[in-house]
Amino acid sequence: MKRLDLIFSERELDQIIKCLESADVPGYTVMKHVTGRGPERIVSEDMEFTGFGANAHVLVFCNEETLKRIGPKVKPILNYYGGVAYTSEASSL
Amino acid sequence: MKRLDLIFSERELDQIIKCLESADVPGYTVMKHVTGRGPERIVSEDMEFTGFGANAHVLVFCNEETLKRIGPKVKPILNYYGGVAYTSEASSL
Amino acid sequence: MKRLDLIFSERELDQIIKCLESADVPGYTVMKHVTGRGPERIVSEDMEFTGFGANAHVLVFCNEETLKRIGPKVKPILNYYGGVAYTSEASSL
Amino acid sequence: MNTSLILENVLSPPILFFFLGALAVLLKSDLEIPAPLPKLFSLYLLLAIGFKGGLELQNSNLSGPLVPTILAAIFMSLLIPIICFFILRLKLNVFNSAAIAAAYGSISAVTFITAESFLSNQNIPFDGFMVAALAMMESPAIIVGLLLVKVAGPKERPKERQMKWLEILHESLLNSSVYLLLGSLLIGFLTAAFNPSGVTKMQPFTGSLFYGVECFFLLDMGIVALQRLPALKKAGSFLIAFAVFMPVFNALIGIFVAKALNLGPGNALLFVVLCASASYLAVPTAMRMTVPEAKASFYISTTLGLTFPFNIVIGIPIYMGLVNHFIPITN
Amino acid sequence: MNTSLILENVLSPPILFFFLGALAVLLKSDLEIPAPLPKLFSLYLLLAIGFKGGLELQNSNLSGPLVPTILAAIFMSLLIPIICFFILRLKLNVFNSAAIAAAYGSISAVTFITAESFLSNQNIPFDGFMVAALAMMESPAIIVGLLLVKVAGPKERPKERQMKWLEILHESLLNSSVYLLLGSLLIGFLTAAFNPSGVTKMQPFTGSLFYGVECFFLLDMGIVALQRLPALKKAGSFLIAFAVFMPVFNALIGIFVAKALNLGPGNALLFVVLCASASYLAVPTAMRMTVPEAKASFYISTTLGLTFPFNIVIGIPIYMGLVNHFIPITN
Amino acid sequence: MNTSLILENVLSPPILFFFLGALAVLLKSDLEIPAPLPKLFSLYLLLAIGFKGGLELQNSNLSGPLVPTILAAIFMSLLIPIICFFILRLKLNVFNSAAIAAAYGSISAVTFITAESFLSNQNIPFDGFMVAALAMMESPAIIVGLLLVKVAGPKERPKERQMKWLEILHESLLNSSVYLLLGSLLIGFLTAAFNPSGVTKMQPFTGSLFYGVECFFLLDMGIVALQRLPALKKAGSFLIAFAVFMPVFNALIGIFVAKALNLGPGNALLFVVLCASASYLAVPTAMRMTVPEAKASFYISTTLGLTFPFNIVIGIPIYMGLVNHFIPITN
Ligand SMILES: Nc1ncnc2c1ncn2[C@@H]1O[C@H](COP(=O)(O)O)[C@@H](O)[C@H]1O
Ligand SMILES: Nc1ncnc2c1ncn2[C@@H]1O[C@H](COP(=O)(O)O)[C@@H](O)[C@H]1O
Ligand SMILES: Nc1ncnc2c1ncn2[C@@H]1O[C@H](COP(=O)(O)O)[C@@H](O)[C@H]1O
Ligand code: NA
Ligand code: NA
Ligand code: NA
Repeated sequence: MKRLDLIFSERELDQIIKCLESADVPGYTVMKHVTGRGPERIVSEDMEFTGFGANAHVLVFCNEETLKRIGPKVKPILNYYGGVAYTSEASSL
Repeated sequence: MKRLDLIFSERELDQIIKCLESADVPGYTVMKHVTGRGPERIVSEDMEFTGFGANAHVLVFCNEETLKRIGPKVKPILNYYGGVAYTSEASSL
Repeated sequence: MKRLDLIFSERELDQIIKCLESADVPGYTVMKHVTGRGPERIVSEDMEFTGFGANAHVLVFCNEETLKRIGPKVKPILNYYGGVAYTSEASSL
Repeated sequence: MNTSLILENVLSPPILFFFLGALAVLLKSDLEIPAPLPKLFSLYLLLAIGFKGGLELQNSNLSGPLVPTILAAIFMSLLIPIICFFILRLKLNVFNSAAIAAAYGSISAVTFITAESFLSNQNIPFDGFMVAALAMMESPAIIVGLLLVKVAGPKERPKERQMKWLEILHESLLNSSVYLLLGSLLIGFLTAAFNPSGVTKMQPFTGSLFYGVECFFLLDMGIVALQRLPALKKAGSFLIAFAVFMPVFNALIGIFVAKALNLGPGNALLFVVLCASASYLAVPTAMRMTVPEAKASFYISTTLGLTFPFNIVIGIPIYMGLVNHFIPITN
Repeated sequence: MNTSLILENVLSPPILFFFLGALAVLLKSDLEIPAPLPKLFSLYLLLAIGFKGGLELQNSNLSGPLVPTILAAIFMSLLIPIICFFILRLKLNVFNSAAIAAAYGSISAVTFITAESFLSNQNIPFDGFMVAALAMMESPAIIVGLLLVKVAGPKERPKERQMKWLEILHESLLNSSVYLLLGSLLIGFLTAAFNPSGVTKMQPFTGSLFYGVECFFLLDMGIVALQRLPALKKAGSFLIAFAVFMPVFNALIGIFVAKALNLGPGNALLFVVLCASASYLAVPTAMRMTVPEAKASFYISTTLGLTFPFNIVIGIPIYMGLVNHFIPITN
Repeated sequence: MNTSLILENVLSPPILFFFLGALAVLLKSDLEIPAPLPKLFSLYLLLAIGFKGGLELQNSNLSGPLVPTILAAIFMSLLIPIICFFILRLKLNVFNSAAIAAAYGSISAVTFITAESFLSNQNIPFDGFMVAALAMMESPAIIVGLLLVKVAGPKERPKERQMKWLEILHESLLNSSVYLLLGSLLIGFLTAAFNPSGVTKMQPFTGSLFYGVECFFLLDMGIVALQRLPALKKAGSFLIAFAVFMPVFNALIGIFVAKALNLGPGNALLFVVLCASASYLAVPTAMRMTVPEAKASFYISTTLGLTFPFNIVIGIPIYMGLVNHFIPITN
């Protein structure tokens, strides 16, 4: 089992979820109103009211094959708009 | 050291925390207002005002034995109401 | 690649981020309004309006060397005010 | 005549803001009212409805058609779920049928206040104590719904799902929206009785502000309702038909009861609207807890995605037309 | 007579909503006011209290008993923590004693506005400039608390915990609630002086709405206060007794100071309430930052779980009775 | 004379609260208005501005200088970005230049309402229909900005970044702030036309409350604006100069257009303020989506960190002085 953490601007949430759905994930979890800093930009809470300032953190638990389907779909979006994706090992309780 | 991620409806939060306490966890962290999709249901932010739409994400760092005590306690609740539980390896900084 | 999870009171957020910056992290993600329980204290949502009750969960993906620089910087703060820090393995998608 | 009533209703700010929200979803605008702001509005509305209802209850001296009306309201909230249940059983399993039935037996406070706004726009008088009827219709429907599961449900339900009476009462009387409404009603009543200056000081908050917050909340409801529509399509044409015809059917029963109660046209409309409306707050959360076997998307998409918009946009003026037709004004 | 005052106080909307919130916790209703809505109410209340206080300060021409009253208020916020500290040291360590002492030296703005509502219900006049006294009592208590730790605390405190003066002043003057209150006070003052039409335009927001928001906030405070009670039980009977008797004791000192200041009964009650109330906003957050050795559950459960409800429910009418008794109306 | 106008402007509650917020950041107070409360205020302000504008539009019978004024406003929102673009290209690349240019062609609703408050403080009449001009200036500027990228940008832009017309129109017309403003305008218009009692019932919400919410929001804007300043310093002195001089330059063009339109001094000031103000809501979010190559910190720190405070604090009174100078009162 794999764990995938995606962090990117809330504005791309719909697009990313479409990717996940098209990769047939068994499920996903979304945490909104997340802030942070990447190599270039600071995303801060105080700009959230403009529809500008918040990231979403999306968490997916899935098997290795699904993960392989997700990669090519979400990477272009993250490259275009910014955002990060990391995987780690996980197992069902 | 183990890391346990529990995701389920906020309505079951009290019950789950009781389980964790009875398994003597050293601590836990709760993130509310989380949304997502499981195999069956979509949990969406826009229904949150009805007391309906949000999940909680609970994070526990504990040792292997504690984890073994947690499993049998939370699994029935997750099976009854829905929700997922995944573990991974972790170590103290 | 390493994953670092820091959980501590929101009041120390600025301090911790300063530490992370001074350790030259490539980025970080902040989730506020998090609650939980540690060995001593319960941090509950209902006290949040007093500037009292919420934790922050900070997530950092970085390499091993950066992680080694972070440790000595954040540990004194966590020891003084409370809070936890756990690491796990991760890899870029 | 009904068309002119519908037009007048549609051209009022609350309904227009409802459309604005719905249109935002249709046109894929990124307009959203982030949590917990809708919760703020809904808490405010419940508090204000309750408080104002309590005042009027006090002012009415608990006399007149109050007691029979409330008894009839409770009766309707027991009867309607049973009728709904048998209709729904034609196509759905026990769990889904019971949960949806309970929702239609209960009420929607926002539909009720939209009807009140409609009446005051038409200069038709009504009694504030009707709020008491509203408050009394939430719990019985939940209880009937749970009883239906207990009676008609499979006997081999796993042990942890066997409901205890205490739990049922707890869910039906103490879930937050019923509790806040009843509590505010009591507070309004006590304040009017013992502290008239308190009433005056609350007025700018619970009174003057109400209409505007209602509009704001309906803007959100427009968004939320339209987002439920895809789930409704999945639920199939049986449920779609149910969500439109059942309210009208319940309204018709309501009209005859209102006539029997000798209610004036204003109170009659409110009574009818209570019968016709379906709960998307108290009942769904209670069902979610106690009957997790029922599909939440079924009872939410019907009540919120279709019955609610139907009622506030064309249901209310239609019911008004029916009331005018069946209840002569000499009443 | 006190019982009738208590009853009148209890039957006012703010107190009734407080009970409604507390009862929700007792009955395990799922009523909650999600974050950050309580923050919205508390920001609003501070802004409105400050603004209105500033207006009245301006209208009072800074004359009359204003200056001596403020000086006496500052004096009380220095004296009370010292008395409390010695009493608390009987059972608690330096850190906990200092933190709790600071909280009791400071004030609770919501207790204050409840007292104002009580007075206006009783038609007893009072001066708006008392808000200035309130604003002046927050910082000194924090400073005394930190000094007590510095003076009486262990000498071997780790280096990073040695407080710098600048930090102490920063925490005591610039923490958000003190800052917003003082800032709004100044803005109210300036507006009244230079821009009277601005005052009129603010009135619907800071004035008319106030009572309703107060009720809403007290609903939340009922929930929050009752949730603190279990921690209080753990804290033991010494602290429980302290949380009830200390306010009364402080009130008594306050009455004699008020008498000496020749305050009228309205202002006297407000002065006494300032002495009797304890902070659960500014002081706890300041203590959390600077004295993390102190148990937060101690100073929060006493101030919020017991002293606050005690004061708003029966304290205020009791103090009014005492004021009436000790300060002849000819004043 | 201008200094006295500046002083009068600075001593009004909205501007004072703006300073209070800015000072909180400077003094490192922990005052903050947590999300989504600023969103609540901004949704409310857009809804109320739109609704009131719609009423006045209806009352104006769509006659008088309305149509030419709106056409001129649209023209300005097409012209200004082009001028800005050429100036910005002196130092910045196409993407940054186009994004900043679009922001300055568009408007800031809060600057506009501050100007309205200023006028009503000075008892200078103005027409509510100016809100229609405001609403019409958001979209064109966005479209021009995107066209500039299309025309002047590198031809080898990756395929996925090639904008489609539909997307451009969608972003410019349906982003939430434009949508809510236009929608509320329409609702206000329809309500005034068909449902006058609805207008009265909305008044306590959209009217009386407005000034107070404006103050609350400006408190937050003070915090937010000052937090943008460090980014502005990084952006360099060219952009700093641009953020101060460009508004004045745009204001000057606006004055001559206003004069040509024969507007009275009130309407003229509002027209000028629309030209001088820059968008930090609709345009930045649209640019973020369609031109991610542009540095967000550039267009946000200039508009929000400098142009916005400049306009509301000293720009408006300066523009008023200029209007009084260039447009004789006999108009
Ligand atoms: N190394 C990192 N560790 C944790 N979060 C990160 C990291 N890099 C970026 N992020 C998150 O991803 C968001 C978008 O990143 P970017 O677009 O690359 O600036 C940031 O705002 C952070 O919240
Ligand atoms: N594979 C998954 N990965 C991440 N989160 C999941 C996954 N499956 C379910 N969830 C989360 O768990 C919640 C409850 O799941 P369920 O009750 O199984 O629908 C969902 O709403 C998601 O937030
Ligand atoms: N074992 C644990 N697992 C997950 N979160 C924890 C754990 N221990 C502490 N925390 C989090 O860290 C916060 C601060 O911990 P402490 O200061 O040690 O009480 C708590 O409020 C929890 O949110
Ligand atoms: Na019904
Ligand atoms: Na005190
Ligand atoms: Na402009």
